[in-house]
Amino acid sequence: MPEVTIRYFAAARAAAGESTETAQASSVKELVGAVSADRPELARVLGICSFLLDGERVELTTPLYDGAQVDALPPFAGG
Amino acid sequence: MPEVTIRYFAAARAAAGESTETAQASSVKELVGAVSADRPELARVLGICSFLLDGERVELTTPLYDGAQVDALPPFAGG
Amino acid sequence: MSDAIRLLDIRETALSSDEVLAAVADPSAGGTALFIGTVRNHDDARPVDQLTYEAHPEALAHLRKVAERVCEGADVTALAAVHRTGPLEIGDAAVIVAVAAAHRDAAFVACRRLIDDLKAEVPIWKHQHFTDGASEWVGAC
Amino acid sequence: MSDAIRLLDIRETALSSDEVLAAVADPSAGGTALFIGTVRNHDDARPVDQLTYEAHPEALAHLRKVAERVCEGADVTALAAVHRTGPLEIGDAAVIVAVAAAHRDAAFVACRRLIDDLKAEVPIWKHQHFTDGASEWVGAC
Repeated sequence: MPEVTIRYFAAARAAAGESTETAQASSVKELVGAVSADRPELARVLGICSFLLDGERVELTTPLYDGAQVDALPPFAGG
Repeated sequence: MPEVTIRYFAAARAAAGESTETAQASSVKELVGAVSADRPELARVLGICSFLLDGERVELTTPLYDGAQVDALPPFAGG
Repeated sequence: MSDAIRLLDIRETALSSDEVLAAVADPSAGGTALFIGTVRNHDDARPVDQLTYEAHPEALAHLRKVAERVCEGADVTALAAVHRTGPLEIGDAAVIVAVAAAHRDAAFVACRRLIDDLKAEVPIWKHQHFTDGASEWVGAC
Repeated sequence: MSDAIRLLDIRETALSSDEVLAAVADPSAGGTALFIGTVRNHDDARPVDQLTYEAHPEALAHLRKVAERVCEGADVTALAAVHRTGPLEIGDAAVIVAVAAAHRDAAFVACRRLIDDLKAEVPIWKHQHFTDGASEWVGAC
């Protein structure tokens, strides 16, 4: 099982109470599940996030490799 | 027959060679006809002008009163 | 007159986007759309070196009518429009219009309508001087 | 990279419409459309007194992609986009985008697309602080 890092931004960070976290997960979906366990507010926010892996937009089904860093991006609100 | 004044702007003034002129005319159409006689370039420009009487847009058929002042406005090109 | 209209002017002196933006500044506005018409160095690929604008003496009254109508019905917070007359060089601003509104959609739509209606309805003319010495009244040749 | 792109930046310091307009100035341009997004004093009638923007470390790369796409196919002469991060007060400019083109239609269309796509695709977030002491991340509550 790959050891991966998730980086939280804006509302995701507020819900997680930290900027980054590591977990064992072989897909984005598993990663979200792992970090959301018994953290309902984080689960809620991650549920409306999009995810980046190596600068590219990825889906929940995207597989993860050891050392991967996934960014959790709440809906954008620029401008 | 009312004695009226026509005021030329921009290309109309250039074609008429003067800013203003008086003529005998009982309608805008008659006025245009009077001042265009044997002045083909002025006739051409007045043919693409719109006309103002007392600040309001008028048609060729609009009747004129003694002392009326009609403005000949070539197509606008502001901005 | 709609109090959203903050600045309307037709003048011989240089225009300033700062002046126009300051005129439409409003704490309740979330978006300001501004358009500047500048003197281009060519017209249909024919090099232009100078331009002169002429305005009808009542042009400002016509501009006010255009501005009033843009404010009607549209959720416009603030509006401004200034037009230059007299001789202009390449790159000079001939017209600057701006609209501020709570959201960008209203600001863009009203700003576009303001410049479109200004060009269609305000008696202002453009005398274009080409580098080859010829010149013409735009739209009348 | 399209040479029409003259200025792209995401910064903590105050934005300036003069800087953006100077960046897109071009003798071949006849029209420049500019949009400024400012901090409003209310959000759905709930009074706001302060706003903080946060940008993803790679936000500028995303902005460049948006700008490149706006320049493709459109007859854009020059383009600029700057976004503010950090704490902002009411009336401060959060974003300024501008597009210069030969004619106003292209300038307006591209400018509108630039701000729309920026808002949709550039990872920037807005933390809104209300006068009643509450605060929220816009779009995530």
